[in-house]
Amino acid sequence: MSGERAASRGGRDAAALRARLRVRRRDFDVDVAFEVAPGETLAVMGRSGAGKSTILQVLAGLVSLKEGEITVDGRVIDRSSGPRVRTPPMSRGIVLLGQDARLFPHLSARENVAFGPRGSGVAASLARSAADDWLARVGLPDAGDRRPSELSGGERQRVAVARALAAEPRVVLLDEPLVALDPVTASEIRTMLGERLAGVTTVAVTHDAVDAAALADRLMIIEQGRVTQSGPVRKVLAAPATDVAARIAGLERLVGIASDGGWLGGEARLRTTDAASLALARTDGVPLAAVFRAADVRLTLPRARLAATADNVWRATVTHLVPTPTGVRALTDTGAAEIAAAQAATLAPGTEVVLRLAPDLVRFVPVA
Amino acid sequence: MSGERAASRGGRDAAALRARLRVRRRDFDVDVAFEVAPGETLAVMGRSGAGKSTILQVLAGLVSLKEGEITVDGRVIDRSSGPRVRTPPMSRGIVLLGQDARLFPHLSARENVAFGPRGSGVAASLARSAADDWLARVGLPDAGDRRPSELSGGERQRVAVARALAAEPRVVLLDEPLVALDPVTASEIRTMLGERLAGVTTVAVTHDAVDAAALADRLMIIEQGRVTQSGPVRKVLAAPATDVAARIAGLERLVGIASDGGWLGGEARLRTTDAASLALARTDGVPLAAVFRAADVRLTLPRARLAATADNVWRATVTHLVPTPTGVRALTDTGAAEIAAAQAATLAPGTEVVLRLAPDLVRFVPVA
Amino acid sequence: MTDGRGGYIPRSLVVPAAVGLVFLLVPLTALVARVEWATLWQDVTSETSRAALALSLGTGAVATAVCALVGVPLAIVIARSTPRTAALLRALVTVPLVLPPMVGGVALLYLFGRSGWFGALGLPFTTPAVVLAQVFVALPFLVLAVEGSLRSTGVGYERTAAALGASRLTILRRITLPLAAPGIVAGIVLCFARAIGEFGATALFAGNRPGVTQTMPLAIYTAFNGAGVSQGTAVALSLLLLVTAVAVLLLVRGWRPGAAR
Amino acid sequence: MTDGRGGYIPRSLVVPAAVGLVFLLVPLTALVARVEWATLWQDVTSETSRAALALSLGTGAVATAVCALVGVPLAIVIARSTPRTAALLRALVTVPLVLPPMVGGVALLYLFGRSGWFGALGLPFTTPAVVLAQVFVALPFLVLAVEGSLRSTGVGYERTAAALGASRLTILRRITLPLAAPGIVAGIVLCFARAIGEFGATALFAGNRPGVTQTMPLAIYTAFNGAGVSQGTAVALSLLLLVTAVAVLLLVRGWRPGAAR
Amino acid sequence: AAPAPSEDASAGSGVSGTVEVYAAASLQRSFDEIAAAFEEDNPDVQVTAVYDGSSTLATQIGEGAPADVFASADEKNMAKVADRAPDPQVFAGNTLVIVVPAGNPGAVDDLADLAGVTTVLCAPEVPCGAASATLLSNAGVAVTLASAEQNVTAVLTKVAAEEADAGLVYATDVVGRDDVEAIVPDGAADVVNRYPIAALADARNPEAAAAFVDFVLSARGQEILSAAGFRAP
Ligand SMILES: Nc1ncnc2c1ncn2[C@@H]1O[C@H](COP(=O)(O)OP(=O)(O)OP(=O)(O)O)[C@@H](O)[C@H]1O
Ligand SMILES: Nc1ncnc2c1ncn2[C@@H]1O[C@H](COP(=O)(O)OP(=O)(O)OP(=O)(O)O)[C@@H](O)[C@H]1O
Ligand SMILES: [Mg+2]
Ligand SMILES: [Mg+2]
Repeated sequence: MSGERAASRGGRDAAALRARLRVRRRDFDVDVAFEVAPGETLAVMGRSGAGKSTILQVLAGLVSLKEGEITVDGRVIDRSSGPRVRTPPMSRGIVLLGQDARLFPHLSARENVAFGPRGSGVAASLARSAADDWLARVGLPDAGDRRPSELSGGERQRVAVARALAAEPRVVLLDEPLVALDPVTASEIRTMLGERLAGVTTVAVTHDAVDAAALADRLMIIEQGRVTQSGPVRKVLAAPATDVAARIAGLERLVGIASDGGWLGGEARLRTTDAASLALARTDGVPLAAVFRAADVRLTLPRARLAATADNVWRATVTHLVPTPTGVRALTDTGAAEIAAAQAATLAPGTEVVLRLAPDLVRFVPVA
Repeated sequence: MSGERAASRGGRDAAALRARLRVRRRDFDVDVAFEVAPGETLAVMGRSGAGKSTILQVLAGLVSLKEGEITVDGRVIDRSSGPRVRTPPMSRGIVLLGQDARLFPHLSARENVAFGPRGSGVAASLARSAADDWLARVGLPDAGDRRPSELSGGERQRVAVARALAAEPRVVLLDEPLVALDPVTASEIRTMLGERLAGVTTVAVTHDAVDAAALADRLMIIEQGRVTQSGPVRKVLAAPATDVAARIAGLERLVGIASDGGWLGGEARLRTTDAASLALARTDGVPLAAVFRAADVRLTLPRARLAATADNVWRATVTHLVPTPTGVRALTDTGAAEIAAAQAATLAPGTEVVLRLAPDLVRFVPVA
Repeated sequence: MTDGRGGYIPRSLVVPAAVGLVFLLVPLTALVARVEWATLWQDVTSETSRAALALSLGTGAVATAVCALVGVPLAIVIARSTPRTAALLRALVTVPLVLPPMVGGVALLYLFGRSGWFGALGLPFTTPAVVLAQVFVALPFLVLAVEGSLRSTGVGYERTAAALGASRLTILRRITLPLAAPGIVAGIVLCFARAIGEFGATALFAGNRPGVTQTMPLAIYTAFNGAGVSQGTAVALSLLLLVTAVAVLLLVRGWRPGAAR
Repeated sequence: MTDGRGGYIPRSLVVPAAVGLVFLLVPLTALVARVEWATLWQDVTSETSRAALALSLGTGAVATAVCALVGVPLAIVIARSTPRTAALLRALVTVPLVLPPMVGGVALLYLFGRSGWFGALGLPFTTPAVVLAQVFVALPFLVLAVEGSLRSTGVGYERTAAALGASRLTILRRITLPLAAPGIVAGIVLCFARAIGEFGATALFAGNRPGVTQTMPLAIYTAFNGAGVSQGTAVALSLLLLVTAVAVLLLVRGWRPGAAR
Repeated sequence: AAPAPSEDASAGSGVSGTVEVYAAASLQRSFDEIAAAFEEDNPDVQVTAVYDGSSTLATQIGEGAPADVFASADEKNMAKVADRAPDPQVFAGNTLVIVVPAGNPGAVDDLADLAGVTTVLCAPEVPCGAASATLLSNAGVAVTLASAEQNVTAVLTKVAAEEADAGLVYATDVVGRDDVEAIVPDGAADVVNRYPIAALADARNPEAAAAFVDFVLSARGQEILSAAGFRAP
């Protein structure tokens, strides 16, 4: 695999990919800096329109840098100042799987996958049999002869994944590689990608924390064109610094302040048993966020006299009730709770409820 | 909203949409029959290539029926035999949001959204201001003047959703409406769709059980062009009849037989406390599937002497370890378990482990 | 997703492209070299030349409009027919292209002449006859160019529009035509240029009446055949035609900039 | 995602389309009505006609090949230039289109003639001169048709290919050209048809020497202009040219069916 | 320099090779016959004839066309190539006739009738047009033109198509045609168009060129021309 090649070439620079980039898209600008170590996978997550695809397009050379520098294995491939450098996409050693699959409509699935290798001089028959292997790996062993117009959406996406990987790049950029796939297929492709990307320097945009956790070493959260948090995937997901990061991690996040070794937000007061969290709450008054899973929250209707100041118990007003596969998610003005469908029947938007959260199920994280 | 119109017109027929269709795509054929009640939302799920989009395309009139009949509000819009009927797409009163967003590249986002209403004779200024409202509803209040090429992937998807709904159809078909959206945006759009689709007869293809639960009344599982299960969403997700349905529901599913009031599969034997499950296990020897959540399974390394036949405890061999946002998912030859990252470090593919599952966390379902 | 003009073409393509361009332009410089500057102004502003230029532009514009009105529909029908039908229709449209225009003029004369099937119309020797001759020779160019472009854009967006409930007319007006705009513009340019340069069919069918049917090409030919020793007038008129036509085309292109995508 | 031919066009479009087609074809029937059947076979198989037909097909094919070789690159360069450059280049390419072919012939003669800049080449009045004249008049058609089509297909796939590491040449060969295939075929058809029907420039620049430069249109012209004979021969030759050209075009279209998408 | 016409020029003069004759389109029929007769007399010679408008031919000869002999339909075009054809000789003359469609639907009898019917003439710029203008002004007839045609063929075509009731063309143009009728008007003999011929100075085959010119001027040549309706020079 090319990943080994990439790693061995990266002698001069600890990072295989190093980017500091600013670009402007109409009235929106992206300004980020990051590095990816040789063989490492960096996941990029963030809201729609945050600038994720823009970053990949700049790396791939499809959008030009307004300011900054990009190096691959120590070689500058793009630089806005000094001796200006602008390596065209095909000479960067970087392959991009774009957000649109954009399979070549006039080529069969096999020819699409073989396109990269054939372009780099691999013999036609060899490239074609390699393409067949790739198609088998993405679960489409019989689709070789079909045109993109004869494939389903998920099949097209998989062919596009195969096409990008078959090009054996030094650096691969994946923009939502598992989009449009059902859970079964997605998990198969995720496993395949996990194996195939080992050793290949990768930047992957995804909207699914499961993908990020399964595929990436590090996670970078982008908001409005800026990096708001980055670090090892599990760490970021466990301690989301922003609301977006928390939502991505599937966690509830309430912002308050440290108070008396606990967390205080409006009427609600939370205590925790987590050592790291306790350390953060030591100084009264510092802004602090409490994070927890909605599934861990117990929801009840308020009984006659509730001690309004009891720790880890607070009043809230239901805003939305969203059915989920196993029950109902009750969204309130302060945090959400997963409840059974039967219980949800007694609630409606506006209902006053009491939420409870065990101290071992809540953690505190600093506010960015 | 048009949904009310639809409901009032559907007098002659209890179902707003009734379809019995067979179509052939190359060497694949789809053969399904279903109905959607006025104002109801039917979710369609299934593996990639199962035929979901094909079904929507046939309903929309983009692909022609090989055999069967489709009626909307009692009016036959497509029929393969007898007096042959083939209503063109624009006269069906059905709007399709296809799997490709396919925004019109030469029109601005606003003009794209206004396309449907303007086509049906709404005055330009009215259609345009309605389009602006729709853009605001999908979280893009300022994107009206932009061309599709100036939008991010998720923004394009949202404009496409707005465009489909703005057409105010009697029946709306949505092919993966929430694809390419981050969790935050997806939940906003899901809420919006939930409100807007109330009363509109809808068929929605999705890959996410969360979407199905939030938006749909009923769920239909398609496998290889056939309906393998259908019913109220929560019911189908709770009692998946096939492996695919189970994976979609996020459940583990092991097939075995009823034996002695419990479930027997190879060495493993499971008992349950669930009444409905117990009823199913009454007759020894009937095929039976055990379903449970991987998160509920406890995994340990085998201690010296394990009673091989203990109920709800079984031996298994690890096949894959997949990092997840909160830990690791250990896949074994018989079921999966969610474990902590620390514990996963002691495992590798091939390790023998013991799995445990409390009787109140397992249910039995019939095998299709 | 576009950045600047985009597209990646081998730089070496510039070589044959330049050869092509030079080959088209150098003969014109040879023409300019023969201009008799002394009489240029007089030749260009003569009554004959002004009348002929006005007639050329007028008939050329009308002929182009007629071609667009019938040619674009024809191109759409061909592009959206089954492959067999399309091949046949395309071949039929190509026929008049192959015919030397002079023969086309004879055919038109046989058809619309006093003894012809449509003799009652009294068309020959009138300005409408010039338009007719121009349409006859220029229409195939428009049809074939537009058809090629329609075929490249495909039917995907039309289907999407249909799935949104748009009527066929709306689809045509708001989707098909705008998306095929670059091809239609190319076709119209070809058509106008061909119409305005038309000589053979016009000469035979419409004749050569100054002010009525004498278009620029006929005036040029007349000047060329004149027994005068030098061909200065013909060259001068050619340049006038050329400059005017290019100016018109640049203006028309200016109207609808960019085009779709 | 296509089902059959797809596309939704107003049925009423068929009316103008039919009008266009009929207008192109009826004059030809008028021509056929004038055929002198008695001498048809003799006219068509005469030495002159056979030599002219062979010359026409040969030079037409060579000219089309030359046009494709320089015209497609030129079209690509124009399609992928900035809007300003493209507008200028397009206007330059259009110039020879507007010129009455006869004037084009004069220009070529001035350039390559005895007293011209390239007089030393000795080109005029030879078979290569026929090819040159045909290229001069036909090239713009090819360039403009192909350019329109390239513009419709856009650069999206080229960028995707570049992001997969394909070289510019690979992109050209495997993406740009195949995707523009319908336009290129349309352009080549236009070009071949125009070349084979070319008369004015050839008559002046290459002359009318039987077997050497007398192509079908010139043979038709000669038959037509010969004093004292009826025009039966000219009509017969026209029909021969027409049938042959259409046959050739149908064959060529047959080679590459469907085209992309 | 062309040798003076001699009686025995027609007898095999020992010339050989090819001779390329550029001749006005109106000479096509007679020159085809003359060429055949000349080849018969000189078996080693091959005549290639190129026919087109005199103006076109003159331009081509001016630019080095490989012509050996140039036969023009008028003297002005011959004058254009004076440097290559220093010594032209008039070999034939042509006069105008009124041409009417078969059956003469316009009942045209003489020039005066042209004023009352649809008439097409050659454009005044081209030789036949100039001659027509002279003829008409000599006769004092003012004609409203339906069209000023580019050449004789265009006039003939329109008359044959009954598009026009009458036109003026050369006598030779109507010989052998059954779809039109010719009427010789009064005064036609006063307006004679002269056809000059010359062997070109730089002819590749000067002997054969000279021999061909001689042959055209010989009794044999003149006989053929006269059969085609030309007048003696
Ligand atoms: N135009 C076509 N011609 C031939 N086969 C097709 C065509 N479109 C789809 N197919 C095939 O039909 C089957 C069903 O396709 P369909 O698009 O309905 O799948 P789907 O369930 O929507 O899948 P996905 O979740 O991947 O979008 C697939 O095997 C696909 O390859
Ligand atoms: N070609 C363009 N011209 C102008 N603005 C653009 C262009 N492409 C994207 N944008 C804008 O830039 C911002 C970032 O777009 P980008 O595609 O990088 O978002 P993203 O993070 O990938 O979002 P998504 O998750 O929806 O794909 C968006 O606001 C978008 O509207
Ligand atoms: Mg994106
Ligand atoms: Mg699909």
